[in-house]
Amino acid sequence: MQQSRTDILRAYRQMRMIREFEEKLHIENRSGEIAGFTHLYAGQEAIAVGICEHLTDRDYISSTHRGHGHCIAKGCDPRLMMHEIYGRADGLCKGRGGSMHIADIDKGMLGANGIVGGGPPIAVGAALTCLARGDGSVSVSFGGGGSSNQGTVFEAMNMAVVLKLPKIFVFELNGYSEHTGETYMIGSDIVQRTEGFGLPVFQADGFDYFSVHQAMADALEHVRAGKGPCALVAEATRYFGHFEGDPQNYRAKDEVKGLRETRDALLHFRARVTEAGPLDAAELDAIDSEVAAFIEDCVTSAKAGPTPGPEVMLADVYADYQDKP
Amino acid sequence: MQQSRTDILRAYRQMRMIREFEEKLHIENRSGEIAGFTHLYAGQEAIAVGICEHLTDRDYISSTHRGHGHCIAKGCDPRLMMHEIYGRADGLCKGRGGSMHIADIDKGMLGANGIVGGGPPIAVGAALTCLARGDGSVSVSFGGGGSSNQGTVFEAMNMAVVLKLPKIFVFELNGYSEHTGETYMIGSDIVQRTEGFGLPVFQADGFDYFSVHQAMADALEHVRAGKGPCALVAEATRYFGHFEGDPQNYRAKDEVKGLRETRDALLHFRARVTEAGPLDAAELDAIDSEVAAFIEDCVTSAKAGPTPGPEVMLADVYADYQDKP
Amino acid sequence: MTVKSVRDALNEALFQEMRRDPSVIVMGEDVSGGAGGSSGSRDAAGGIFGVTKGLITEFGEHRVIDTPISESAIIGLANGAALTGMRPVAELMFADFVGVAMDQIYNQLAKFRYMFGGKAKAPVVVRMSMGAGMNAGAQHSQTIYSMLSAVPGLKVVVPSNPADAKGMLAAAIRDDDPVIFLEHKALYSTKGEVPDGEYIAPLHGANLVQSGKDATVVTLGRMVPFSQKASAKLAEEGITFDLIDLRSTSPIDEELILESLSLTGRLVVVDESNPMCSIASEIAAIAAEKGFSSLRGPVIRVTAPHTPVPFARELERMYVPGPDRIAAAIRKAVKGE
Amino acid sequence: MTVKSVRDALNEALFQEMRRDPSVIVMGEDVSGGAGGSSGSRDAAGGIFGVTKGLITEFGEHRVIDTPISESAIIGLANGAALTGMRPVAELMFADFVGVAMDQIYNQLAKFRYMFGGKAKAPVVVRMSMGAGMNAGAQHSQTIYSMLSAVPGLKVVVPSNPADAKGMLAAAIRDDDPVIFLEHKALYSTKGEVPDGEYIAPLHGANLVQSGKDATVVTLGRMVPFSQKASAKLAEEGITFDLIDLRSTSPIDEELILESLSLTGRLVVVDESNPMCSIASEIAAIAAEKGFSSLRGPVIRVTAPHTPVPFARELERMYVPGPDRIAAAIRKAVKGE
Ligand SMILES: Cc1ncc(C[n+]2csc(CCOP(=O)(O)OP(=O)(O)O)c2C)c(N)n1
Ligand SMILES: Cc1ncc(C[n+]2csc(CCOP(=O)(O)OP(=O)(O)O)c2C)c(N)n1
Ligand SMILES: [Mg+2]
Ligand SMILES: [Mg+2]
Repeated sequence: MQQSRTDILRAYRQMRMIREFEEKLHIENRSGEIAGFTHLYAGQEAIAVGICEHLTDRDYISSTHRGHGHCIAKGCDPRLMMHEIYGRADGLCKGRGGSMHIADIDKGMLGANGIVGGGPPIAVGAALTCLARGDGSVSVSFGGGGSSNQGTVFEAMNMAVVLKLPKIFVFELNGYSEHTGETYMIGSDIVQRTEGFGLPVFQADGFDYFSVHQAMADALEHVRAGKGPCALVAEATRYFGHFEGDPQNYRAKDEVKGLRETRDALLHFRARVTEAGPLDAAELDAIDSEVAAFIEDCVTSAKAGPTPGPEVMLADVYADYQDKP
Repeated sequence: MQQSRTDILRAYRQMRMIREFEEKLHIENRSGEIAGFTHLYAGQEAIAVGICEHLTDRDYISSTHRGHGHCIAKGCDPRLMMHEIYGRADGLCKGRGGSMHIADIDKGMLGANGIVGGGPPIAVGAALTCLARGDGSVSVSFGGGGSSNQGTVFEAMNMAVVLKLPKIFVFELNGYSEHTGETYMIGSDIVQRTEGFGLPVFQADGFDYFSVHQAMADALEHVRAGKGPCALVAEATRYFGHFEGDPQNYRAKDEVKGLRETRDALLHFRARVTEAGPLDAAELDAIDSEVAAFIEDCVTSAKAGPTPGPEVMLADVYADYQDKP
Repeated sequence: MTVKSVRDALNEALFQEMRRDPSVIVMGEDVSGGAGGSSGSRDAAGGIFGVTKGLITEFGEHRVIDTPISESAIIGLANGAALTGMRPVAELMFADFVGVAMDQIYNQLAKFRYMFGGKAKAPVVVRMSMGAGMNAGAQHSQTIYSMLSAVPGLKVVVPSNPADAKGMLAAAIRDDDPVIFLEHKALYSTKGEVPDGEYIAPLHGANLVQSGKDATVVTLGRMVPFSQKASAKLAEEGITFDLIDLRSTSPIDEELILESLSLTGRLVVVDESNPMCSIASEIAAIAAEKGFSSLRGPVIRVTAPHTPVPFARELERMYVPGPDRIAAAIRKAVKGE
Repeated sequence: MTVKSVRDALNEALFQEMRRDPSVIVMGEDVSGGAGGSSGSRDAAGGIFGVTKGLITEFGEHRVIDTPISESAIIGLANGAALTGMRPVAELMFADFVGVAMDQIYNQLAKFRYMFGGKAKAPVVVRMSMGAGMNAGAQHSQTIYSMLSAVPGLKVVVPSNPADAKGMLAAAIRDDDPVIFLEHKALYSTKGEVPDGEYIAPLHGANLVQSGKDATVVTLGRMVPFSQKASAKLAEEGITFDLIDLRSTSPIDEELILESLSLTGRLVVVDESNPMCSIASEIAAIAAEKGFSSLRGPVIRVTAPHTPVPFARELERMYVPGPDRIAAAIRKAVKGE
């Protein structure tokens, strides 16, 4: 698929935004100021961005516990996300959600999810809305390799096939499910298993934005032709632990180091678009520094953000009434 | 697989027992004396018997809402079952279970189940015990085509593969899931979908005892060779409605009539063992009348059985204490 | 007003709301039925209890969606559709089946709005049949409302008569919050006057079914007619009571209960559920906490025992609180031991 | 006696029981960890909270079973193994995850013995971490015990200290009934004296932690240390109370509660759960029903609000009943408004 200069710059910027967001969180996390569980997406940027670059606010995605990348790629405001992760009253979810529950319905982002397998059934429901509208919009669920074994995910796949919904199931294989290898817990080949459900599977190299972007284009063509749902499977790695603080005893010491050198989605992108492509390194460097400054500023403003009070705790349980304090 | 005269006679007797049990229940049901939901198995006898003839009390099965056939085939006492269905204090479950919850742990029968998809995860657990014992015993779950779409069943299949358990998943395709065709709700081919999980699938003609018996022999060989779990898929039909009282609006008027004439597992068996085989019709006739008399007697004694009192209601919630009345 | 069964009243509400608002859709197992069957009829079931009968004929299979046996995906379907603008009415057939869909109900549906900062709304109605009375055994006879009323973010309603069945289902569909709509299976054929034409009954607020002087009896669902029977017996003995039909178990109409209690001084709660952490417990607790100064004697809870629902006719009859047990409890509350 | 953390006490109980009885097996996600990893270590996790650490090394992968993310199948695995002679200890990691395994817990495990005529036994222990305190948000911080205590057939226990953690886990494993074993995630590092060697603590029966004259305070889990803190404050004001650690929420030790109430006349229940249909409600109801004549004032429930568990530090701190709120409630109970 041909992409314009603007497209390419935007994609790079999005990937850099995610990387910077996560690297910064990793550092900030040590200060102890960030509460709760934080699962970082760094290393998998090409997948979220390669997919979401095809989508508009009319399309929907559901995400996972490792959701920052999907949120940013789908258009959530990184500043409001940062405020949310810092638990601020002006965060994207008023500080009630936190890292694992970031959502922005207006952007078609139906939520990160603390429950593995929670998202796909919801995204199938959103696909029903897309079908009813008939405007070519689609619904995409993101999930890891571990999540592919959850009963809710299997049900969602079959349901989407039966109802011929415009739904794309994305599986990001980053090698691990918490402390256990994904290959241990997927009893068969995930591609064949998914195909067995009647879902054509488009495969991509999860380190390569262009590969993912192309696979998503193919997936969209399939879905928009009214042929029903399909899946997209991409391998990748996560640069950090399962959660911030994970000692990663299951991982060989230099596993990530090697991958950072040889399989970095940003380096790969950069090489590709500068060597053969239309951009020069300076343009990308400019994006890098702009994004770095922006994220720095997000963290600064998040740290200074207002803390939520009891009125935030009690609001929005219901649309029409509120619990008594 | 070669079967002795005794084997064949016993298999026929078991099939006849199920058929007679169900036909009788169907008639008795009209009297209004039988409480609750009753789902009849008539038409599918060859499957339960073809499979369970291979099993002993050390092997386990889990069953479904349509469980009478599996129970009888696995060795539950039909008289105690009848008493249970009539809600008697001396029924197999003291009248607390009813048709949908018949179980007999001593016979390796881990329960009919009111929850579609409830049985397979349990049977996977029993397979863990079989593996630990290392005595070649196996665990079998029965389920309908409709049940194959339940998340718990998918999870159970993957779990059995991951843990390489001696577990056989049986799917009986009787065409319907309540009032809806099974083909409507299985989005793809059930055999391919099951194979996608890494389960070899043995197929059988569910109207033909010998076909099922052979497929189960193959399945057992696979499992006992330590190759992990597998599945057995058999097509059949149910002669009656989904439950007793079902008007069957989804079914063409003469659908069953035709099948009763051309695809009756008992007629087929009879023809095969008398025409080419070692038995003569009189022997089978004798079994038929003996079984008919026995079932008649079961109904008579069930009708006269003791009704359960409050002590039955309050017992056995816990092993070591009892609720206050 | 026309005399109708609960079943027909519910069906009428669905027709009413689906005609009015194209975003209302229905989904579940056999909500139409017949797909892939040999008779060719697509209205072969209309729901296992007939509540969705006829909908497919008028609204078609894009709005009346038959599903596989995949309850998590059924609720997921409703959840995702609701977040994106539809008003889905999902059917779970038997309330007992919440176990295979619980996460989508209690961790997803109930929490979207709160977790997502108040931006999202999820106007899902989850319809389920519940309760004992058909000898359907331990896995098809539970009440479930206590379990779900405990969950912040869900509204839970339990209509006890045809008028409420119609009016509350319509209100539930129009409500912007998730509503668990529980239909007592032993009441589907109960008849009563139902307002004709468009009719909405408020979701919140209990109903004072009858007034009396000696006690406050709080109850719901099938226990309402049973308590009315008890009332007939007790009237002969000169005992009368306020009979409150809760209608909604979340939120609970505390005001009405406490007001009545302040007049009668005696409280009996009648609940078909198992006793522990039940709605009966909750109401007794409300009385002990906020109505203590009104209480002139111990609160009495009339509930099922702490056992699964047994199958046999005699056992189920003992299990379910009946008019006699209810009358005895009220008598005891009023007259002491 | 040795001073140990709850985490280590639990770990010790598992070693103790697995050594003693070869039918005890452990299963769950990452109970060992490391399978398919690049480090080659099979004891890479030992449970997300470290409770099953080291088990794989001694007992091997046939008794310490790492599973896929398939909670229904995990509980099914335990259920089927238990029915056929094993004593499985299944781990659900976070109690909030019951939603994806609920049917196997409440319709299967809880009901086997009853439905199957009393022949079956299902000695499954389901271990789960629960509660707020780590800012883990709405789907990783719930308490769950009320929901499960409502289910006949389950025993539900909530140890509050290292000695009970060890003794009750061992007792739960030896018990022939299903036991839901809830570990408060904010207590894992709490230390206390733990008996050395084989140690069993009864599953049933509450514990009178301290005696006083002015009120009965019934509580459990993390609320026990919080109530102790409240006690220190109140002692300065001359207020003392009986502090009862429930230990088990099913069954509930009614006797101890009622006996204490008969002496103090005032009841405060402190429960980290949401208020509706909670253990707090249940105990208030028991008091209103069976302890009414002892009650000299309104029962007070101290609970979380009717909201999901919020994420932010400040919000979670407001959400969880803390020593100050507990002290205020006791003061109010004792001194009136
Ligand atoms: C229902 C449920 N089970 C278990 C967990 C705990 N958990 C959180 S993330 C995770 C691993 C997910 O692995 P994968 O799907 O591969 O995603 P990744 O973390 O690799 O992005 C697990 C087991 C959970 N949150 N929800
Ligand atoms: C979890 C759950 N969902 C739905 C039902 C209602 N139900 C009972 S049997 C059945 C159809 C099962 O179809 P199939 O698996 O093909 O078995 P068959 O009835 O044909 O033997 C349904 C939907 C149930 N009992 N449990
Ligand atoms: Mg992964
Ligand atoms: Mg079928």
